[in-house]
Amino acid sequence: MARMTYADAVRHALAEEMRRDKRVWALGEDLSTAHGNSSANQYTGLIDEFGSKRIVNTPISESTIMGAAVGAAVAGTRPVADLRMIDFGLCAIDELVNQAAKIRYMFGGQARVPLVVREAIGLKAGMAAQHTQSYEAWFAHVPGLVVVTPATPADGRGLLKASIRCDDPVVFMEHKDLWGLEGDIDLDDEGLVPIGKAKTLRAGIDLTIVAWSRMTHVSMLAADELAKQNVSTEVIDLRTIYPWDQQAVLASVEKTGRLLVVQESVLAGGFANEIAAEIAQQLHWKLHAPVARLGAPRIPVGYAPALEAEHRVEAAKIVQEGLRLVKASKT
Amino acid sequence: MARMTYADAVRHALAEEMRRDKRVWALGEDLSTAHGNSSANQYTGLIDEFGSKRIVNTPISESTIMGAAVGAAVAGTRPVADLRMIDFGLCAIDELVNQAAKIRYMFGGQARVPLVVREAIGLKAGMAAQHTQSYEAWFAHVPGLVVVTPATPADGRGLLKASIRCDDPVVFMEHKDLWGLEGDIDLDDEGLVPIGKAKTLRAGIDLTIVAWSRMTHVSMLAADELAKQNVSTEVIDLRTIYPWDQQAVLASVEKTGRLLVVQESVLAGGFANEIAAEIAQQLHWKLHAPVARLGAPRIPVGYAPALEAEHRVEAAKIVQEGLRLVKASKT
Amino acid sequence: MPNPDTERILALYRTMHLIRTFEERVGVEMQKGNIYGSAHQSTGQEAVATGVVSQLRKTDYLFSNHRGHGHALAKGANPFAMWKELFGRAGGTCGGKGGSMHIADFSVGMLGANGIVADGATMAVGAAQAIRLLGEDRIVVAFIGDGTINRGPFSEALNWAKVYELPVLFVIEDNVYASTTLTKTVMAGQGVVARATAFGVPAINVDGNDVIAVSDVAATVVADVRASKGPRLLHATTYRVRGHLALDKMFYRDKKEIDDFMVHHEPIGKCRRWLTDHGTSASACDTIANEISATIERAVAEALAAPQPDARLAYTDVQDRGAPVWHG
Amino acid sequence: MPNPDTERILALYRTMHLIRTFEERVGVEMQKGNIYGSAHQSTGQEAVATGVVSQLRKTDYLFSNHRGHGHALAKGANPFAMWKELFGRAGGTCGGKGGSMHIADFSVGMLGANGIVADGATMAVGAAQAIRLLGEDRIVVAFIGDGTINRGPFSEALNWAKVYELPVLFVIEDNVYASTTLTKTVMAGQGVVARATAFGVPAINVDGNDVIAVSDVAATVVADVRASKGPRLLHATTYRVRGHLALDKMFYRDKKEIDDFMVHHEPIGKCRRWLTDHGTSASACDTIANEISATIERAVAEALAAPQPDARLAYTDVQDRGAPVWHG
Ligand SMILES: Cc1ncc(C[n+]2csc(CCOP(=O)(O)OP(=O)(O)O)c2C)c(N)n1
Ligand SMILES: Cc1ncc(C[n+]2csc(CCOP(=O)(O)OP(=O)(O)O)c2C)c(N)n1
Ligand SMILES: [Mg+2]
Ligand SMILES: [Mg+2]
Repeated sequence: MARMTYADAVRHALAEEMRRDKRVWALGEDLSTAHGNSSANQYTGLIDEFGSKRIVNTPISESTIMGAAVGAAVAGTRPVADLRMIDFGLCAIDELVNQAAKIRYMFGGQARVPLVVREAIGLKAGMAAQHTQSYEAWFAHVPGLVVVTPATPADGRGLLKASIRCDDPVVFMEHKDLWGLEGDIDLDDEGLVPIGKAKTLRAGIDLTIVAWSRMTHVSMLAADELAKQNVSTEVIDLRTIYPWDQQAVLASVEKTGRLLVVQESVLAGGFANEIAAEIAQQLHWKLHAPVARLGAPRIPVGYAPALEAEHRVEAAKIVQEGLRLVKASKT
Repeated sequence: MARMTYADAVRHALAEEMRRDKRVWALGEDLSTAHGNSSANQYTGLIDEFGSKRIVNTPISESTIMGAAVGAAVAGTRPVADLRMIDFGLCAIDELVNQAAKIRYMFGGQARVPLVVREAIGLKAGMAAQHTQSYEAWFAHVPGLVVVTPATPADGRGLLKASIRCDDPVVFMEHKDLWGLEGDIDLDDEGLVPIGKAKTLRAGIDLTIVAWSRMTHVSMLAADELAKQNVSTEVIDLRTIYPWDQQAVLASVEKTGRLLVVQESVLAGGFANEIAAEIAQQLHWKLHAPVARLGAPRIPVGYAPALEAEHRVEAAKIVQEGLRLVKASKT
Repeated sequence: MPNPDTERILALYRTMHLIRTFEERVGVEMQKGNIYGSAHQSTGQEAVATGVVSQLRKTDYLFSNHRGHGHALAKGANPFAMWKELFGRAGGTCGGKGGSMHIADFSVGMLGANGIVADGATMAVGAAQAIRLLGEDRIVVAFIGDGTINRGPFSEALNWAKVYELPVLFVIEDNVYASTTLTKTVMAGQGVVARATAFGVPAINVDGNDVIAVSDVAATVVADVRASKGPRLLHATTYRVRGHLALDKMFYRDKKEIDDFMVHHEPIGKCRRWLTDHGTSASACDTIANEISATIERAVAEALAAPQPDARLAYTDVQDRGAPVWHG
Repeated sequence: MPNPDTERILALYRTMHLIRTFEERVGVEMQKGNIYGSAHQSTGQEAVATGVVSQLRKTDYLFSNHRGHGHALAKGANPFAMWKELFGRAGGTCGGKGGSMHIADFSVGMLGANGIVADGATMAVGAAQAIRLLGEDRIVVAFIGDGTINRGPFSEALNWAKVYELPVLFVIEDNVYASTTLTKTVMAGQGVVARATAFGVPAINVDGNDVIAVSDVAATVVADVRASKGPRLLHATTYRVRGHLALDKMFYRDKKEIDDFMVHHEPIGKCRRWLTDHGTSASACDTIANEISATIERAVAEALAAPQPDARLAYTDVQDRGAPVWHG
């Protein structure tokens, strides 16, 4: 067992896969100069082991980072394209959605696109409107894309490895504010985490909370508080946004009869709606309370702490909503 | 009353607004050469009246079409940027989402962005995977954007005029397969259609269908058929995706107790989920049946008719789902 | 005495004929309503695809654009399968999933027509990087339209290709128009050769209506690219005879322009004159034309008789993890 | 006898000092944890913003990038409001909504720092189109980093500016690095002047560490742009003394590089030498520096004492149609 940060764990995973498979390589801005406190910490030192042909420092050319990665995937390699944040990734949506996601299908299966696209999501203090966005919901809406949002160092490692081994394009969404999070990693174990499988972080009987990425940690805090108030909460980390683990959520809500979906991004148009709609439809007659969702208001992220705070879904709000659900129940 | 096609109606609306306000102008590829059967039919002849300074034919430069339109809006004009299809609009997501949607907010209200972005959506026979997408759900998820999806010539005209007069950016999503649709237009009337207001196309007491864009027409066909099978269906054309008219939908479902949301795009991650989740949450105890959604499967659009058909939500499927809802009810 | 080049030129002539016959038939089948979607013809531009691809190997990669039939045929794609694809039938190059705009034949290195202009350029540089990484002996060619060079990703790709000294050849197929717009009205500066040069990519102009010239110039630049001398760009000037789409009424240009091209510049006639001037008989040329007509005739008939793909195939060739589900 | 230019150069000197003092204080306040988010300093680059903006009018538009403090100060933004913005306080230039990366003061034509590189270029050409359409007498200037010129939208904007002959000046502020990457390692060709020229935009190099040179060259190109002669590009070479972000440890470069710059090229010392060589006393120069220090001192103190914006303001300045709703 090793103790390491999320950034270290995903760096470790990339190195493991690059050693295992010579066709794996990475490209993005500032990857080869990553050191210590640089913004590309997840790559620190990889240039030394793998050289500039496999850790490719690119021009500031998002369209081509993505487009080249797609072309390279079609041509038999397994690129990991790092767009650094989904905010910059918005400059390369066409190449991801019109090409990566469609090539296998529109060419009738003549080609595969084994591509990992890293586009970090999430709020980080003081980053304001253009560096804090989360668009995992968008990619759930795009046929052909797999979308993962690991919340812990071990899942970061295990899902990055699984993503690199996936023969279809995976949008791998780290959370900017989790890179510093520490966790235990069993380096003797391959540690693969299957795509599409949720993880129950805590068992409970009164209420199910479904969350992903940073919100799983906030939800766990909320569950602790709810326990003190006699609400037994099951917390599910979805881990993969698409294909999402309906079975796991259904099984839990069948048991608890109450579901709260918690997401960090703007609730309007968010993925919480899909989970809520699906479960409400399938389990309508078994619910003790209407399915509820929490997410950010439909406003950009402000810079000042007082403004930014309005965008955050804090544990207190989850607790309040959880209590409301339990009280609102007809039994 | 004049009889005109959707394409004619929106062209008429643009001309009306350009006459009314000298700050209104349009830019996009092939706008000035639009004639008869060209792909930019909604602009035919406007170059003759307004000249090349206000009907601006652009290079194939999607990022700059959008970016320039944002800059021009900030600088006091009211541009209508035509990206032709959302499929090409994917090449200009950054400028729309990171700039147009955020400028007013991130600069603390110092600027407004009165911009209309035309990005047609929808299936059209034989257009295959890269020319048939619908992403209205994406823009619902972006604070700062208004999203409209007019389904008829009159709404096309009235909502385009309202969009041009809106001081915030509006994504105006025509449907490629509706441009040829004919309808009545009262040219003596200003014909403005308010943003954010749904329209009840048909009253009913057993079932509410909410749809938008081309799906409203398909839903009306289904409602006819359902009537024959003794199901009285209320059909609501949402018209504006964001802000969507919750009041109208709530009022209808309070009455009918059953809701079916019908969208053309891929159901996963689609906007139908938001409507379903919200109504299921608010009216849970009043529903006679679980809220249901229909949309396309999560596959790209295939070219051959037999494949493309799998992507289409046809009236028969709506009828079948409507009947299922009525039968599934506990009463 | 027979010119030693005759065999080679005859082969070029044959390929151009194949493309022309295919493309003109596309217009006919479109009018008849047999082509389900839209299609872009390359009539008049045959010398560019033919001349460039004559210098490629089957293992080389080709990224095409929306006007891709000629590129595919030149690269060796099977016209029988192509017709099935255009008609949306089982047995099409993409199993009926792509149609004209996504015609592709990976078995001959034709990595796809594409509906989004300029994306072929960015994918091409990445494919070239893959070739390097895998240590393969191939090069990449991307065909790009004149209107497309104003898209930012194309400029990015030029810079990228030179930064990494990649084995890629950009071919600008300049047919004067971009949809209904005269490209020169929306393009500043001294042209694409000047732009490429500024990005450090050696570039050269060629008469794209002269298949021998294209083939000869391509021989040089392809050799350079193959010899790892870095990327190259070839700017071939030609003309789009048909509409942007097969059903375009072309109100935006004078028919005289087309007539002038057909009389003075059209590449097949020019090539035929070379052949007959150099000892090939007119009847030998006609034989080629007739053979090709017969082939296309058969291909069309066979394709029209082919069944639609099974509807269940709509759910294949998409994301492994998690089966797609039809809701409701 | 006093040089007739002395007044002008003194004003440039003062502006450079204002920027330097502001930026160096940013480093201090960042270390102290008073700046909530991140901030990019322009220490060492003062001559570019100062020289270019010295030729602009208040009514001219300026589009900045992520490294925007200097551009804002040169354009006349209020440093008191800027500090409040950096600290996220009420009364900030953007009411605390933007922070360093979105600093803006529309009242002086400073249309915003921006967190997405190159977007300023595309917005600038659009603003220039608006000026034309409205018949206004203004020009537009966009400040763009050396690393940013490899983004496609920048190339698109060059073409666009020339196609419509727009009144826009692109200023490339070349500080050698793009984040942690040496720009020349990812940039092909002969540089941005060659690129702009290929796109038909007349372009010129200038020593960006010499404020007098920048101001003089800017006078010419701004005059051309104002006289409707079309777009221009100015490439100013300078150096980034501080890290990419204020807390960057800069492992990727040798400290000697910085020392060398500070001794031989740093713009404020150079300007001061000109002034003292031309009759201005050292104490007159010091007085300016002292005045500015005092101003910044007061601005910082005042800003630190200011309250946070009211949380309810988070819901203002966003989309009229439909109030934003907090769900749950
Ligand atoms: C990114 C993008 N923008 C717009 C279009 C629509 N479109 C299809 S072809 C075309 C014109 C292309 O002109 P050119 O590059 O000269 O190629 P040609 O059609 O002449 O072969 C346009 C604008 C598109 N397919 N992709
Ligand atoms: C589209 C986009 N890609 C990446 C980034 C991240 N980023 C911020 S600044 C920067 C480097 C910019 O370098 P340069 O243009 O030279 O400006 P400088 O920082 O040197 O002033 C990068 C890559 C961004 N902000 N926007
Ligand atoms: Mg063309
Ligand atoms: Mg720089």
